[in-house]
Amino acid sequence: MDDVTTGTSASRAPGSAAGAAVGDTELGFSVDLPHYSGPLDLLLALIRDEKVDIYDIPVARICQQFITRMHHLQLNEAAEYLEMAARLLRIKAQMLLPRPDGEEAWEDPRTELVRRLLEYQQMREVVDVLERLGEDRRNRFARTFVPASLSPVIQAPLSLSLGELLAAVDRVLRHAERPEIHDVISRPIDVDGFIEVVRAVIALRAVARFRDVVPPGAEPWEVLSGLLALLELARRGELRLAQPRPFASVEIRRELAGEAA
Amino acid sequence: MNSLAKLLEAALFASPRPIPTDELATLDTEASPAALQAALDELREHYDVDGHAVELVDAGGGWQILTRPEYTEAIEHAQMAVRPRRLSPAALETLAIVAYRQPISRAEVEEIRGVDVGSVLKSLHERGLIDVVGRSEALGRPLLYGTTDAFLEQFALRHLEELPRTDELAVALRAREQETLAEVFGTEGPR
Amino acid sequence: MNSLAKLLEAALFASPRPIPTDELATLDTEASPAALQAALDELREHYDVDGHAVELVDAGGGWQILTRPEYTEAIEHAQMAVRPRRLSPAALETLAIVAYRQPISRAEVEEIRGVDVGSVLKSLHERGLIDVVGRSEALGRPLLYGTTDAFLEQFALRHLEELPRTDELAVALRAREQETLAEVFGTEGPR
Repeated sequence: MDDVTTGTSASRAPGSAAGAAVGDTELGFSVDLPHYSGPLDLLLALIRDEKVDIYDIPVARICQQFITRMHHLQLNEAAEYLEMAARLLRIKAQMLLPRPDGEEAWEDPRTELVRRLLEYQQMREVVDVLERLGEDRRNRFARTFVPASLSPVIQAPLSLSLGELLAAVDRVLRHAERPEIHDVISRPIDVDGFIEVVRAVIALRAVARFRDVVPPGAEPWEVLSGLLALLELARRGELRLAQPRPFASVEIRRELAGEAA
Repeated sequence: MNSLAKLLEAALFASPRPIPTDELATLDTEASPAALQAALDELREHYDVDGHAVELVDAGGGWQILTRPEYTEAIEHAQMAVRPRRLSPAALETLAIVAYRQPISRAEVEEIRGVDVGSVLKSLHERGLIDVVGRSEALGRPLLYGTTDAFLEQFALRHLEELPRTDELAVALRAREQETLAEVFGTEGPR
Repeated sequence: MNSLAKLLEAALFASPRPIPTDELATLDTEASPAALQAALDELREHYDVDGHAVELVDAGGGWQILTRPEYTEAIEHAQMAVRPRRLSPAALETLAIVAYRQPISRAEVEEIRGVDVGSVLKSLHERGLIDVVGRSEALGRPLLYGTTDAFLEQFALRHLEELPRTDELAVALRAREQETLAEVFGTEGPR
């Protein structure tokens, strides 16, 4: 999942070679590319386009095509497509593992995916039926103008007892959600701790970067603590912060004067 | 019937309101006023001569197809004989909330039920069980719903105060506590 | 037309919704089912043979008079009535799943479609095509959805059984789904 995210977002980065290439092909493609209603729809379209057997999907090839088409359609941000890409990559990896010898049951890692695809395909057939029926009905108008005083409508009387109403009240009361109460756990930021981290990092490296101090995926309190620690040490004159150009990552260098002091 | 008369029949049938003659003319811009009038006459005569239960009437700001009055009673009568319908659980729950918390806005009902209640409110309104009773002073001045006389009639109640233990239920609903009805009603139980 | 056929015409003209046969029967309680069917046939033939712009259709859970498709464009062009908007592919997929697997929870629909369906369910609910029919006993007691009579009407279906059974579809069924379908179309029958 992480791999996919990094890979796709890198290729979309403006100015990067890969991004430019994708952008160019998009111009040629975007007109003809159909709109998919989800990752299974896209996958099914690939299987049809590539004329492969749904029961024996060449996962490596289809996976590659899936990711390529995601790029063309700029679907990289959609969690559902990313999840499917990750699933395909996982199946691809499982297919590469050596299979146990002999007659032992080998569970095809594609089984679950095939099941879902068939289920989805079946539902698409129903969609075709509904589309046809709906379009036919859509082209006919029913009577909507019914002046109440002149043309009474047959409307069935209600069968409704007080008991039913109260049972409904009961259901409402039982199922009404409790007010959501969040326990807020205070997590004090730890500037002192991060000052030690920063000192250790710049003792080892002449030039360090922010991610050396705060690892990727750190929690907000860690990011804040790291940032404050850097600013505090810069104020104390122990290090120097420099940014070579706008948006470049910040360079952290030991302050030689501070070291001498 | 000629094709213009048929087109008029379809349009008058489908339109949610009576259509004035000049608007009917836009259906077929090539037809002359005389041809249009002839087609209207043909349609009206067809309904009259052929013994239809509907007639073409020029009233209420335009032309409309109406059921002939002599069938009104039979239809009204049939209404009484139709097998009674039950409300869906969703409709019942919404009705219960409106009954005990009126006047209440759609958003407030949705907050309690946790789902969209637009179509349910609409059908309860069509059934005459609830009605718009005012507007809230809250942002957007949403419509406020309450129950109707037909609602009371349905339960053979004289007034709303006769609904069992209104206050406790209203408070309970407001607080959204997960108490069961048994706890609320205690020994007085509704059934 | 005989008098029962005329009475049926009046009632059907007056109703914005399809009327089931058993409700039509209450119009004249002395008429036998055969006589009722004969009157319905007479009315339908009259519309067909006499060249009316409307026809009698048995769909959407009952009998309904509808305009014939050839007049739709002219009526819409003259802005006298508007066709409902087409459903999006996402909405149709969701609707198909709800129709076949009802009662079904949001999570189960998402499992099949592979995408979030929260907003689609909401808009289908707002259009009255699906409704909450209960709550699952599963963890979190999620809401369960089913299709409505308006769904049948919008797709001109008499009942859910008119949809192709899943074993009639090109893609074969798993055994478990057949069981689910049996439950849906079983003794309880569709709504």
